[in-house]
Amino acid sequence: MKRVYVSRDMASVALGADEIARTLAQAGCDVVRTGSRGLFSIEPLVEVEMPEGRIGYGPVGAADVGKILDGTHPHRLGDVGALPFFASQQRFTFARCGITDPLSLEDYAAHGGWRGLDAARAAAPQQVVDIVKASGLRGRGGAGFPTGIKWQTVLDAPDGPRFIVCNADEGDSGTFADRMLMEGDPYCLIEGMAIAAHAVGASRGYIYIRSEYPFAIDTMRAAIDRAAGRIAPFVIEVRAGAGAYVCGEETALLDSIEGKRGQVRAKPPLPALKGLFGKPTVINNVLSLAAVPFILAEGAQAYADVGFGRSRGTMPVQLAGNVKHGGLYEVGFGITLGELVNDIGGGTESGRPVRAVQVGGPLGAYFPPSMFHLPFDYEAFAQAGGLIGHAGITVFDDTADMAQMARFAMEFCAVESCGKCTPCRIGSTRGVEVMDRIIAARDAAPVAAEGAAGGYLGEALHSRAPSRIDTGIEAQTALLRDLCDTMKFGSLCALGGFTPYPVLSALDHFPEDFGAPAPIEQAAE
Amino acid sequence: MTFTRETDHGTPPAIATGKSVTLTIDGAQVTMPEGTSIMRAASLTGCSIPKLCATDNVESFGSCRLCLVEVEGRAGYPASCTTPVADGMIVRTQTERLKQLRRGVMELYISDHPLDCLTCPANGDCELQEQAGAVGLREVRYGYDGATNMGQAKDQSNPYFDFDPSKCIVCSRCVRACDEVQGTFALTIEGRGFDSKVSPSQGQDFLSSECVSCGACVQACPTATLTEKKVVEIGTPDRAVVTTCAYCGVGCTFRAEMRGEELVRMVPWKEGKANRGHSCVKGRFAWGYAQHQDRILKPMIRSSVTEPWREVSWDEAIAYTASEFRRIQAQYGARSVGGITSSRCTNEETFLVQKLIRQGFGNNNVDTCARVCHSPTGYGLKTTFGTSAGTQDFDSVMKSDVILVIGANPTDGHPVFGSRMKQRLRQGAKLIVIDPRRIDLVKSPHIEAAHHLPLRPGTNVAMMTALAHVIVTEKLYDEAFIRERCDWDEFEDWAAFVSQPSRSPEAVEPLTGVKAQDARAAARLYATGGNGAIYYGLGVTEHSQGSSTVMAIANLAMATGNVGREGVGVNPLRGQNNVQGSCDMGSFPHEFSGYRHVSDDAVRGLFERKWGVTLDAEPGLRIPNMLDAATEGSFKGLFIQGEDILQSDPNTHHVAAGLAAMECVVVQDLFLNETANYAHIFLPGSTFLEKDGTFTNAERRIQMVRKVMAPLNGYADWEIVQLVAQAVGLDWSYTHPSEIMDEIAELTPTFAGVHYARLEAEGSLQWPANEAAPHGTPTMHIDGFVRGKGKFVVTDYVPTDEKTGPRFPLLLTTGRILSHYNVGAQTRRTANTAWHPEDRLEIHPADAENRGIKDGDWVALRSRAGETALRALITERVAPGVVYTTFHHPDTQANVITTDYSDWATNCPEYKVTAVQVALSNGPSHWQEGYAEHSRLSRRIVPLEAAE
Amino acid sequence: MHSLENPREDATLIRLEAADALIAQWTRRHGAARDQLLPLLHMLQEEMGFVDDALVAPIAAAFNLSRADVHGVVTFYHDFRRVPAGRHVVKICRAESCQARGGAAIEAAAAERLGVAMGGTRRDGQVTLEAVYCLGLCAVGPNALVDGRPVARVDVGRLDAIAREIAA
Amino acid sequence: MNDENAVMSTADRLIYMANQIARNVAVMGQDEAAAMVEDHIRSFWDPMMRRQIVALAAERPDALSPIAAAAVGRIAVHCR
Repeated sequence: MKRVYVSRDMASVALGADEIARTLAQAGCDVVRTGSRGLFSIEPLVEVEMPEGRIGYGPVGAADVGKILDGTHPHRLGDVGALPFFASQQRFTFARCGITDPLSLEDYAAHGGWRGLDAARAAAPQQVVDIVKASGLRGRGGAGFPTGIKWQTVLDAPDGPRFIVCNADEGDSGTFADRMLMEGDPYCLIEGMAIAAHAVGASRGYIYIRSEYPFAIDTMRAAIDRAAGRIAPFVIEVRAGAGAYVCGEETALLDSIEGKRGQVRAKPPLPALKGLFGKPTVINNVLSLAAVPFILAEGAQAYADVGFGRSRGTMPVQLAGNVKHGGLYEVGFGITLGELVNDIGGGTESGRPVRAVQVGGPLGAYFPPSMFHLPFDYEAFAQAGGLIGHAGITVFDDTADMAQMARFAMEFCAVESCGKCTPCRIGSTRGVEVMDRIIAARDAAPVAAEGAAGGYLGEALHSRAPSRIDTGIEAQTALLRDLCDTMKFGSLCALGGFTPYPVLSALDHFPEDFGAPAPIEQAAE
Repeated sequence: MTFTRETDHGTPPAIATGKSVTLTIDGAQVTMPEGTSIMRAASLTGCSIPKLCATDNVESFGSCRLCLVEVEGRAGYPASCTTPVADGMIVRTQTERLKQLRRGVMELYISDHPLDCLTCPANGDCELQEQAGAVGLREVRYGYDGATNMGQAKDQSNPYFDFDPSKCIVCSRCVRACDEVQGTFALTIEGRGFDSKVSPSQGQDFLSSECVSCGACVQACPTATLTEKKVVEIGTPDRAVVTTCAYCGVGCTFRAEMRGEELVRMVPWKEGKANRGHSCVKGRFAWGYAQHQDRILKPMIRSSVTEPWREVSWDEAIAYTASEFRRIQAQYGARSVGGITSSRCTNEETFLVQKLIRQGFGNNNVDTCARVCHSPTGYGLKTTFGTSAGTQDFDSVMKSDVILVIGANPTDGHPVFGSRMKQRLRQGAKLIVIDPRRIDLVKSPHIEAAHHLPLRPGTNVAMMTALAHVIVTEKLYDEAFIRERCDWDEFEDWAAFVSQPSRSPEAVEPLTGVKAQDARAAARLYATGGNGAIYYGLGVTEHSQGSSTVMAIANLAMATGNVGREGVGVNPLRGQNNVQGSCDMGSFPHEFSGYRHVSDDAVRGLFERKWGVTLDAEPGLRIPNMLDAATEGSFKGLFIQGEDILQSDPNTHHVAAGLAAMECVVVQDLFLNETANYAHIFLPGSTFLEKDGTFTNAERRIQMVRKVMAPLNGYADWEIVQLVAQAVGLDWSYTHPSEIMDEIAELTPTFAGVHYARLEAEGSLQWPANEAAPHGTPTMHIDGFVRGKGKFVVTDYVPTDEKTGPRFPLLLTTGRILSHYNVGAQTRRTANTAWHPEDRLEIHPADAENRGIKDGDWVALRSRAGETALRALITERVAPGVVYTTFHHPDTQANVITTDYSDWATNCPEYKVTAVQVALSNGPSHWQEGYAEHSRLSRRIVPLEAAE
Repeated sequence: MHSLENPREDATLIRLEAADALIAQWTRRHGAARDQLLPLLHMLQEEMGFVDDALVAPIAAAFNLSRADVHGVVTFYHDFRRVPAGRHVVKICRAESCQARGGAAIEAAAAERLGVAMGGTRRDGQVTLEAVYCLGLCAVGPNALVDGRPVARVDVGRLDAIAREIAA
Repeated sequence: MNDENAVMSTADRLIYMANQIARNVAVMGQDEAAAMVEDHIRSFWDPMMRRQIVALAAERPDALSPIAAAAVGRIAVHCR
């Protein structure tokens, strides 16, 4: 019986993988469902086990099964791992993803699984924390806070129960690494959490997964069942979100697990000291926790050797949107944005010129190609007025209307605002309105901005009266900047606080879309 | 006195750690307790940071973002409400950059707020308006055509306040006040983002929601979103006077906020140590009775109760009163008259009434309504500890680890303290409830009793002894405490008694109906769970073994070492505002003020010297004995100040017969109460708003009552008593209640340090307040019991003679409800009737089904004493075999049913146990209809002009 | 102070009884600590199609919360429906990566092809069309979720197929 | 009290009260209990009630329980 490998990843399934798997099974194959390799331009992908190794075919459809099995299909890729897209990666965290059966404990162990946990459990908690510190691992959720220091705070907290919480509320558009890992190598996350639990003395962990990820929820639950004995006495439970982006904010996430409205808590107190149920809590992103087994198994140095500046190790970068070779690309920090978009991603899928990329999800800045020299590094991006976030890169071609994208950023914030703080609650809605005025003015024939009527007491009292509002582009753009200032510095959390990034970056880099003259020169190159 | 709002420091004080930190705020170095917020620190140093979502009776929230500050070395602009001070911190609160950010936030607020300031009821008293000015907002550039939350319908369902969501800024202060302060959790934010809205329960109106109308939300609201109807009607206040509530024994202090001579609203005083800035629906809102049309403002007399009342001048009324009492005494002897003091009047007034009886009438026939509520507390705690009062202050509960509530229903009867207790329970203290009913505390949002022992009414002593049995036999008692603080031999006697197998939880289970294992678990928890505090109410005292239960409670506290420090103790929850005070003032027939027996020659000598008369050394008559003596013909005249014994005392037939047999009954009250139907002289009383004086609450706290308006009836009650005293020939010449308090202090060692000047300075004093305790005594028995060694008293369980049988198979027990107070004379004359328009009979579904009773049916309630009718409420709150009702409405006349069995030691009536039968009926009973007619006839008034 | 005393239709009553049983079963197995509230709401919605306002009282009672508290939670999360959805639910991703791949046009086409505006349920109750913000399939958009099944690279042809599926 | 007459007569009530006090302290033993009842009646009953109970004890010798009777007997000695 021929052994074939077909991904069960949600993206693969969305592309038709289930149908292919069914057809292969009907054809008498032993179908192993794996995670996704991470290159979607070759999906659906079928790998056939041959004496010389796994031979890939993709993209293929159910109708192609015959030709795949007899080796004649034109989309024969050979050894998938040898494709340049994969060969150039440094897969520390995603080493098994796409290769193993995600729920097979044997597969996991055979591919180096549990070595990190065993090493951790052989060491004292403080030693484990020290190793994580030495690796230079920083929070992969976006903030980039050193993971080891967070763990140290929890380890040092007074005696009593403590928790490990995995933030798998990956709501940023353009990111899917958490989902892929949970669907493709769930034990890796479980192992990472078990190591964290040992390091800080926690006996219970939660994985909070957004409800938009039903496959990840099912896979994690199944994996936790199977691995329960291996990680005992540590216990993990999956909690499903319920449609609230803001719950990706760690304190809102904690409130949501506690069964409350997912509103952001004011800090301090830090969750490390007063987190879930008011107890000391390690709350880390999926990718942070999933990086830990490698660090423990291979040593801190092996991880820290890779990277750039203060950004150590690898980052699973996600190439998304209008990109030819979209997918997951794990690589050491320091690679430039241009290399990722053009060399790895192959430019746009539409074939038109790249106009902009948004890095770090809906709260990330838009960058024009003129900034493609930026190295992938927390500090470099921050300096350039952006953020790496969860390392999703969404590519737009030259048909994109950046004013509409700025409007969408405000709209998204309005849809997802928890409503606690005023700048976000009211500001995002006002932001949409201001953008609408700017777009309307832009689209209308250019006229001089109306001046304020002024002078009348009534109008002074009723400064909101329509006649008093200057709806001209300049006034509205100034208002937009003021609003962004209020939101950026006044908001309680990153949702309201970072929404100005896409808005202002769009405004700054693409002023022509906002009815202003284009920048004088395209800098660089 | 001009109107200023109380200072709001924005966040509550830090939890004391004993450490302090030093920082710099706007260039000034300040030292603050660790954990203080920057906002509070700034406010305490006189620098005000703009704020909207912060207020100092709820935890900081960090949502409005107006209070942003700059902290050197920190990125961004932290919110000062959520950022604690730290050593060496350098904070700037007023910079151009901060002004710009705050203006930006305020511009957003105002972009979704109506611009009707000039016509808004909160104009001038609106934090949003004030802060908009403070941050220098001059224009709103967002336009008028955008999304808005304005234009939503007003909710005017609550009788006392309006909810106008169009004006809401979603600061959540109301929601948090409801959660954190009141503990009802009736409000939430519905939806999210721009659509976030304050929602009572499930988007309902306030009246049909879970709201209990405590008003904490109204107080918390920074805008006109939640506004008292009175403010809408009258306008914002222009002055405020701090005074004390005249409802329950919690003794909340309020700022009576006035506009001219009109009372606009009552705002709980944050400095008030009893209520800490909180209140309930009665105190905050239900004061309309003071101006109610039913109030009698002119004195009236009549020669027979079958005649209509005749309005007369004060002179005539007073002279007639004096002459009648002198006539009766001349005819029937010195002991043929007496008086009843009021637990609703001030200490000074109560003192004068008992002085009138003792000095003027020369006997000790004075009693008070405490007879029917907490007289067993006086007896029991005096016997065991040496003082007739609770051991703690209310704050103490915040240090309790295990709270045992027996025969009390704090969330209804003492709601403000109930909220306090719930705060502590939410912090993790454990709760044991011993009560036949499943009261709210047993299970309500975020509160759940660890143990509920639903005992059969009347078995308190057996229950408490069973708990003691467990504590003694399992050696959970505190031997060191007992050896040091109590009489060890007495303890051994008691221990031997409670250890008898017949006293075990298992043995008494058939009697109490409480599962032995639950009783054992509860006993272990109380004995070993840390600081154990007992709170009890009338469910303990109003039994034929009331005094025994009080002593059994005291035994339990002593045995476990739970007396003499914060967080523990034995705490009676006193019913009326000044029931503690009326007892303190010498209202009982056997003792002078300060609980000193009339037979004590030294004490009597002190009074005789001061008053210049010889005083009776023999105890006088208690209320039921006065009524007996009246029926026998030896008691003929009664002066009743502010009590309605016909409605509130047991066995109405007995009370009516006694009153009817008297020749002169004087009623001094606000209204023609039920007792007045049998009165010959009516002296109109004054409300607490119309006089100066003091009340003493359940924690022995003496607090000032201040006159906020002139008495509508012409005189304060103390002046009326003085007029009567002068008319009977006494040389009283008090010009102000403070002089009465001076006399009390002179004659009463525990009050020796209580003077108005001291009360003004301290805010309040808990007695004993004297040279030994110049600032009063929050916790009693700290270094030893007042009586010396704590006394263990063997409390045998002697069942009541009131027994169920085939004719009367159910047990009736009685209680109170949140919206009403006592016999309802005040609250029935307010909009509180919106919540509880009538008394209902709670009956278990099984008992109802057996009798074919459906929810809302009229049922006849019969006992050996009488019959009444009311409507049924089917609920599992009561156990099968038990029925329950309140007695707030005179139409119900629940006391027609109650018997005249009473406590063996104090004659406190057994309100809590009556054997009854319940059956379907067509409506009010024959007796009720007859009584209604009698009342109508008895209340006819011939006005002064017509009378002349 | 008052409870909801609306007379309930028989159907509602039957649904309430079913819900009571489900709630009781859930709390028996998982306890009634507050953190079980979201899982319970998910289960009820799964079993009953939506979280009826009438369920709030029994849920509140089971968890010892106020009705207000539960109502606040139900209305916070967009997943929880207070009214039933159509027989089919189509969710179209509106987030940036799908927009970069022509998502806006697909949103409009979906509304047109399915005969219902975004966020609404068709008059015949056959289909509800909703926005979703990212399904994590960001390299293969525009994406949709049709009755829970992910569909990538949605184009007009795929929309027609979806419309046919729903009509069936 | 019987079912037909809800209100006790004064005499009945006084006897009932004395017996009730006695029952509640009976656990202390006859002598101590009698002393306790005596003390209680002295402290809390007005002189006329005391005279009445003394008279009642004489009129209705079986009405009082032994403890109550003993206590009232001691009061009688002092009651002129």
